[in-house]
Amino acid sequence: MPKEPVLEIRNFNVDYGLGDQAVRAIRDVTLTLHRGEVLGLAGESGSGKSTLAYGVTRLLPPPGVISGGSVIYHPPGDQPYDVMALSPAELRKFRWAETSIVFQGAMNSLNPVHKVSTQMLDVIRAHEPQLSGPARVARAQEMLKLVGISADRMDAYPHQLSGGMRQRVMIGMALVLEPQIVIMDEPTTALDVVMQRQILAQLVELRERLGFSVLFITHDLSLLVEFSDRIAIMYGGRIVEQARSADLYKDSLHPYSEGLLKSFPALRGPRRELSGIPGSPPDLRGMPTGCSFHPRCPHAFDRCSTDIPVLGVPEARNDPNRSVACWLPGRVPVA
Amino acid sequence: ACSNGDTNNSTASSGGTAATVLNVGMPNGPQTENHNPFLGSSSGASLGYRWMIYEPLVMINGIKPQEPGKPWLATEWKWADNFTKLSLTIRDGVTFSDGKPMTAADVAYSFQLRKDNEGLNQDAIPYGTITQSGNKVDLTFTRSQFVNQNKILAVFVVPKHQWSTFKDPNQDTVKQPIGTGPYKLKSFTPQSTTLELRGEYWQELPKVKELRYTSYNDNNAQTTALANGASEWSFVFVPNVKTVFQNKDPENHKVWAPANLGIHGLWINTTRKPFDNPALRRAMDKVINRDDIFQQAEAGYFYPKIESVTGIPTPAGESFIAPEFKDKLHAVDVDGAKAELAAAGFKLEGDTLKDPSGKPVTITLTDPAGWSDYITSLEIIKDNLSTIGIKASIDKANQDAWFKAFDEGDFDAGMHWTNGGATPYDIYQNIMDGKILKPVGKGGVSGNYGRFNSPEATKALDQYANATDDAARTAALNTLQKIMVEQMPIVPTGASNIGALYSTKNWVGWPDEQNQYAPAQPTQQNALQIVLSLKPAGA
Amino acid sequence: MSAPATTITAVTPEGPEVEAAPAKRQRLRFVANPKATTGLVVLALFCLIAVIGPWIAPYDPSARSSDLLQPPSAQHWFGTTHLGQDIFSQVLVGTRGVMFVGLLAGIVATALSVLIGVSSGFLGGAADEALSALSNVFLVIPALPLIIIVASTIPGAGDLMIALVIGLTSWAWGARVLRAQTLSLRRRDYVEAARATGESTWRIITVEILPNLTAIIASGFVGTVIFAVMSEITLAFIGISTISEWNWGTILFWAQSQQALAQGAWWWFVPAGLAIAVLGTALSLVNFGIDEFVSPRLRSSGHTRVKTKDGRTVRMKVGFTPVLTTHDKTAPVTPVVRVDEAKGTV
Amino acid sequence: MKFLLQRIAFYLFTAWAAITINFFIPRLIPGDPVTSLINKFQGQMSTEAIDSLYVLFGLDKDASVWSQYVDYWGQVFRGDLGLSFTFFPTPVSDILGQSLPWTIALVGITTFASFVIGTGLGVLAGWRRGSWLDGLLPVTTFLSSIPYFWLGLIAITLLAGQGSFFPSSGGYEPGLVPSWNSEFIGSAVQHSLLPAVTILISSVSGWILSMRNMMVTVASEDYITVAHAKGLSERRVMVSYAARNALLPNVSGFALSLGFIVGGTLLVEIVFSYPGIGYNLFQAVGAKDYPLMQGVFLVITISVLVANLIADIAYLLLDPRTRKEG
Amino acid sequence: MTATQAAPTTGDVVLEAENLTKHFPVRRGLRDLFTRERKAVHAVDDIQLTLRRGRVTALVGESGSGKSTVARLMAQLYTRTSGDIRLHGESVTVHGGRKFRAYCRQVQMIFQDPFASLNPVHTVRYHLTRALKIHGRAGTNSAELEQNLRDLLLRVQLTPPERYLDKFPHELSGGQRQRVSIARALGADPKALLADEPVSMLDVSIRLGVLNLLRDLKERLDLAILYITHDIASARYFADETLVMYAGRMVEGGDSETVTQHPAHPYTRLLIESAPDPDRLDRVGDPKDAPADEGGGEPPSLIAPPTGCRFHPRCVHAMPKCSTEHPPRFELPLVDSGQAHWAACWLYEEGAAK
Ligand SMILES: Nc1ncnc2c1ncn2[C@@H]1O[C@H](COP(=O)(O)OP(=O)(O)OP(=O)(O)O)[C@@H](O)[C@H]1O
Ligand SMILES: Nc1ncnc2c1ncn2[C@@H]1O[C@H](COP(=O)(O)OP(=O)(O)OP(=O)(O)O)[C@@H](O)[C@H]1O
Ligand SMILES: [Mg+2]
Ligand SMILES: [Mg+2]
Repeated sequence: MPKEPVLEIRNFNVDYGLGDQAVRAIRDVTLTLHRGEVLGLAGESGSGKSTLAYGVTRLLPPPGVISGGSVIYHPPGDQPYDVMALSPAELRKFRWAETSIVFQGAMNSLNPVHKVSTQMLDVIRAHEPQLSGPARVARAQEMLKLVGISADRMDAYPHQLSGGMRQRVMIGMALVLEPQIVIMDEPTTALDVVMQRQILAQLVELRERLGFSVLFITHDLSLLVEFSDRIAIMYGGRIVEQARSADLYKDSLHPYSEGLLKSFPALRGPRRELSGIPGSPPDLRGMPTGCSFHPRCPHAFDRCSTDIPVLGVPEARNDPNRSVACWLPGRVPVA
Repeated sequence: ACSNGDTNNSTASSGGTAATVLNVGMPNGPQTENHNPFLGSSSGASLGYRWMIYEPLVMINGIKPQEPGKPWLATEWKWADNFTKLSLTIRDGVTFSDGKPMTAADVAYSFQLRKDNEGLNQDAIPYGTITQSGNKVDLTFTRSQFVNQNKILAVFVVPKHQWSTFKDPNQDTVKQPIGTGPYKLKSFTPQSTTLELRGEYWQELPKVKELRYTSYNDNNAQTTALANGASEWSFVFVPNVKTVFQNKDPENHKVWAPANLGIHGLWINTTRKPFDNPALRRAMDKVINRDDIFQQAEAGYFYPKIESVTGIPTPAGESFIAPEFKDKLHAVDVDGAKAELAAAGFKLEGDTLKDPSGKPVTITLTDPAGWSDYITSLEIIKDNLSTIGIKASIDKANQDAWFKAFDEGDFDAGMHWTNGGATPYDIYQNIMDGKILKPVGKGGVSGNYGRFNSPEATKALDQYANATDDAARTAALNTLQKIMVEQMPIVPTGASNIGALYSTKNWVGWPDEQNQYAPAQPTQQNALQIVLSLKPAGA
Repeated sequence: MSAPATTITAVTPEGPEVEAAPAKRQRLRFVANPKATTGLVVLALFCLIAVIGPWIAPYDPSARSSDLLQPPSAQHWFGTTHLGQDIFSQVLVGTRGVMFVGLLAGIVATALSVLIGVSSGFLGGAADEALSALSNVFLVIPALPLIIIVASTIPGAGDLMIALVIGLTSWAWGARVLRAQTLSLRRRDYVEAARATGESTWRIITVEILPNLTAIIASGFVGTVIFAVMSEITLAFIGISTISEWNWGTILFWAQSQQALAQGAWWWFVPAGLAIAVLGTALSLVNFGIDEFVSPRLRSSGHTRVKTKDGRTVRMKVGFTPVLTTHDKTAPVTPVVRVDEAKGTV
Repeated sequence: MKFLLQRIAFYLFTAWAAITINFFIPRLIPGDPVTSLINKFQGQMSTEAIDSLYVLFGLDKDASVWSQYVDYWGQVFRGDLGLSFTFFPTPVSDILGQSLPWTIALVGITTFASFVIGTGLGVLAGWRRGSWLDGLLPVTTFLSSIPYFWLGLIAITLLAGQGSFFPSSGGYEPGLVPSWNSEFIGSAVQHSLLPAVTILISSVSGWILSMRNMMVTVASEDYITVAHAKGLSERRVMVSYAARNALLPNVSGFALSLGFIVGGTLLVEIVFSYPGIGYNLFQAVGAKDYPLMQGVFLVITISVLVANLIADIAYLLLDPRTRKEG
Repeated sequence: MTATQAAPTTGDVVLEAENLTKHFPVRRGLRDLFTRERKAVHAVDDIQLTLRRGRVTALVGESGSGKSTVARLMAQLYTRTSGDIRLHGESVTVHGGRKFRAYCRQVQMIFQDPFASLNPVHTVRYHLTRALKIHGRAGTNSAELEQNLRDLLLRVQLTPPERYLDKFPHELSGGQRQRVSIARALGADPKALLADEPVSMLDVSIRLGVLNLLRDLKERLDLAILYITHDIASARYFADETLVMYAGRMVEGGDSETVTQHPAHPYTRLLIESAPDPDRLDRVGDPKDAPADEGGGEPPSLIAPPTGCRFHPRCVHAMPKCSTEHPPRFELPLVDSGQAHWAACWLYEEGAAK
């Protein structure tokens, strides 16, 4: 797969609130999504995964504000531009046509009072007004068929569909304009495993066909390892590690990633020792100094509590595909 | 679509031509179409236009009931056998508004109707026989009708050919009223009724071509209409009538409120101690300021002040007042009251009056909350009574509770009215008649709420009603006056009025102090007389 | 009338995050809410006047004087009536009746609505059907006409009676809201958990459920008080109730029956009306406070305008997150690795 | 379907209860219509006349309450509401037929207008929080805390003076006969302006507020964020997604609050001398005219019920979730 | 009345359910009044369950399969439609009052959602004090009560206890709340603990702490624990025995390791295939990866459940018999651990796994 970036998030900062009461939910995040890849974003609850997803599309609810950074979008065969600098009208055009989002609860993402078809056609009408009515319907039907929903369910209301079907409708809707990027924020956590696998399988298949990139957010690391090409781990509003999924699974560098991996009981293979991560997630208002993970870190030493580690390619594994933010020996970035 | 009520009549008179429409108003709320003249609930009665359609046998001047009436549909009438027989001669050449002539048969039928239907016989006249021959109608009564004579003569006539077709005259709304009066119905709406002039009439046709009766929802709306000229004639209580009405057009806005023979006053429960003591009641009378009540509670016109100590309103009852009281006018006399009380064994200690047994005298004055003029009167009375050390409190009762309390004699004192009639008999009968006396706690009385027990008064009332000659009547009435002055079963404050507020802007010829040819109230029978006398202003 | 409108919002189910929202700090926050504080202060003032009004009134409100129908002056701050009574004193003295009826009716209606609403919601089954049918009937039957009819039938109805009539006829809305809320609370895990711990039904209702309904009950109470005050004043104004004591409605009744406005005596009419409006507004403000307290989303956060570093102002709005940095579409790409200065020490 | 059947059962029950209450209330009233008439004709009615009235009104008969109740139901089904005492012997149904159109025209239209305006403003205020519309809220709250009648009377004094465009009372020009011509309708509209504005001012705030609150609640729903994410135009998101959903609770609120509005009407009609049904009730109460009182109360209750039914149906149409099959 | 018991040892049956069935009547519309039959949600049908002292029994199954209903039935929060619940061998049916309390003392339940199962208006102290008081374990004076409260918090590893006693639930993190819930359940000193998805609402890193705590309690207090979850991997990790439910019925059961490593019933296989597994070599989406047992489709309606085996409409191995006859339990040959293993599937009729 060619390593062509489609979305570059640079030094991204998000605050909730203003001035002194501001909560800094995303701190200086830099992340690149390549064309056609599935990038997994993991981290425990409150680490800022959703905030990042909303922030990139500028959909944060008040009092969220983007306090810094840029998000460079590379349209295929065109000049890249910064999403943060778009005017509302430009942004509206950008949305869904280039980046679509699938949220966690499909029931809440679909307006309960409108038919599925209405909500689907709404998008097409907003972005491709030149398309005729029947053509729109045809497009919508085709898309729903792709996600495994028969055309006769077009006129159903969300409540008449099961959870899995709704989620599929949302995925179908996300793909209806064939965007470059699909952001998925815990799209399957509300479903049971059987349904989850069905939907993910479908998604992978569609990606092959349509070639979009996916930013996949979940806290289920075992799912990510299986499903994504690369994984970024978030902790306390920062990216602490980034690597190909296999690398991360087998050889995680950050103690937090390690802890996360040791929190999941494995279904197969030998019964592993599960140690989990001691302590509790940090409070965003009172972040520890230095590395925000240091109070919970089994390997913490002096420097961890004073200096903030920088995300970079670790010395020990000089692999441009991975980076980590840790002061442990061998993990500090190459100069 | 921008017609404006205020300029209504001026459009009629704007071109220099005289007015043709008279706007009458009453504050009685939306009406339903009901022209049955017998029913007080009808729109005809409520607005008064029934008298423009149905005419009486004799027109009695309500403010001068002792004057002989004016022949109207009857040209002559004669009482006989101590007012148990009446023979009437009916006018010829009168036609109903449908063109049919009015005959003695219609008159007899009108009496028969009342005799047969208790509901229509509002004055409970004990009709005997009713016979008709030619243009004569003869009636007999089972009792002397001296006191009811005016009521019988004022009976209005309905057409037999229409009324005999009604299934139940009690409940018919008479959608097409037919009468002998100069007007006929033009249109009806819940807000207003319009009458137009008939082509022919047995008298000279009036100048008012059209009568427009408007029913306003309440006193406020009526007052506003009067003030801005939309209403030219009405009967309504207007507080501070000078500012609110008269000053709006001092030239033309007039109030004339003559008294009739019915009064309002403070009824006192004569069974409750110490108010069973006439001396105390007399003392109360001496301090109650009738003038304040007239000016402040009755806006200076509504219930004219009663001057005479006998409680008989003047000038309506002037001629009935006994010689000994002729010039005795009521005046506030606190010292006199104190002297009277002292003589009767009451003691004024500081500002508390103690009765002969040493108990402080207190009194609860009660009237329904909504009756603002009565309540205002009570406020004044409360204040007045404090000058002789009586501590009064005011209880603003619920209307029903108040009715019940009065009915059963369960009250200390309160403002209430008396019946009215052609002579002061009705007033006194209502106050003192022992025949309708019931013990405290028993209801169903229709008078004597104060439970005034005086065999002497009862006897005098009986004598008056059944006397065969005027001398006996005068004597009986004088006795009653004396009892009234000495015993004071009620403290009179004001007389009922049958007056009106009217405007002389478009129409002149209204009755007033100088020309008291009729009571001015638009819902009285005499209203027809007034309309007949009106002339366009400036003509 | 504002009673129904403000309570509608209370019906909307709140997400669990609201339920779990801070309780202790919230209590303080309620008082910190400027609307609620204003409302409470004004309300307290009226309560104070209700208590001490008769003592501080300069005149006996019923006493006549020779100053008939005087406009406001130094002697008579609000002028006088046609009998020379001091209107200022009447307003002061009349406050007690208004507050008494309002509060008592509020208490009666609230007690009834809690009793009926909570038991109907908690018991379920036939009892629920019957009770909610009852409250639905009371809800559909228009309250004010009913109150007018009932009040006019009771002989010698004093303040107490009027308060009871209003209270007995206006509980239905609260009962309905409470029932809905109880129904949702009944299914909450902590109620089930309390049952599984072995708590008695009675204790579950009073200790586990009722405290969670406080805000709704309070808001219902405030709504009923508004309604009761309005009804009481209306009854007095149209002359139906037999108030032997002064209240604002009685003042207006007198003003109206003496056609104060036609006489130009605005001072007779205006103060009592304004007093009602101010009291009503104060109560509504308290209710807003409660609404916002229950549903934090309603709190209008003070700053909706954001100043960016370069001095632009951006509005915070749903759907378009403001960006505080300036942007140049052709700005060079910043280096990926960069040491973040003191940011970690926030 | 089931929902509808349940509602219908509820309506039948409520109608029964209301009609029954309606039957009993007047019978518990201590006073009687005759004494009230005496009051009306203070001092001008003789004792004898009073007795004749009792006979006239049929109050001298005695019947058991149960047989009266049965008779009453018979009457209700025949649409016969009896004869009014105040306007004896006009049937109550005639009186109501005459005043109902006025009330419906004034209150119905104004209430609806108030609902529409209030909801519209509420939508905007809720959508653009922190804009000048938020400043409107305290003002409207204050206005709605003013008693109807007081506001009305002040309006009359200030605006309906002599020579003003606004008439101070009545439903139309006295002298005009109700008919469908431009003159009459113009006059009716002119007369209804002031009362309508009064009602609007005092009732609009409730709608603004509840709609605003609903909007605020709805605006934070996920599907709104999704609608934004879809790149729909702001207007479309506001109207079709936010307002459409926020409206639902308000629809049922609208029906239920009708009862309050009808109460308020009574005052407006009293103050503006408007010939509507509320004023009838006021008259009936004053005169202990219980057939009329019953009639008015019945009409009010039934119309509130009908409005509720309509709102239920509207809700059914607006919210597909209640349209569950089965 | 109670049978005298010898000193209980690990493995003693504490709580048992036999043929436990729960049907929730569906609210009937007017139209249904005319039909004879009553509709019902067949939430739980014919369940056998045994909780033993010192052992954890896991109950897994997809959402809506009736797991919580089983727990609530066992806690006597629902009345059962039929079947029997035996506590220490004695059949118990209680609805409320004193007897219910006595039952509660022995059987306690932990709810799924730690955010919802503590009343937001009461402090930790209140919750625990009530639990102690109701079951008469509060001690005679306040000092004793205080000591008991401390003990309780210490037992769930909330140290130091003083720091937590006077906090409101919202001031605690999810794991701390769940610990308080567990402490409350322990307040009754129960013999059996019914944990209804005690960790599914918790964050990954906190989950483990709570599960370890439960295991620790099991060992120290010899509790019989019913662990309900839909995360089959955690059942493997935590439970001694695992039961699999599908659409209100038990379909497979046995030793956790056996059930997870050698699933027998097609549904269990589907479940295990579907669970995310980082060790899987091939990635999702590869055609060969599609779970062999994927029948597609959705869970069945419980109002009119499929006849015969409830899984048959989705089952790739379905035989004609499956749609007509309900499969009984078939004992399976022991694999490696030597533990009992059964499945309710006609595939095993002959007693041999295919
Ligand atoms: N409106 C807000 N005001 C203040 N802080 C907020 C707000 N919204 C979110 N936060 C904080 O921002 C942080 C990041 O939240 P976010 O929702 O992005 O986390 P997440 O990683 O998506 O968690 P989860 O896995 O639970 O979805 C959290 O600590 C949260 O408390
Ligand atoms: N009180 C009830 N009334 C009617 N049906 C119910 C009730 N409680 C549960 N059910 C139904 O019974 C079935 C089983 O529900 P249950 O809650 O036991 O499932 P579960 O396995 O615990 O699911 P989850 O994993 O989502 O918690 C579901 O179909 C549910 O809809
Ligand atoms: Mg998230
Ligand atoms: Mg469950």
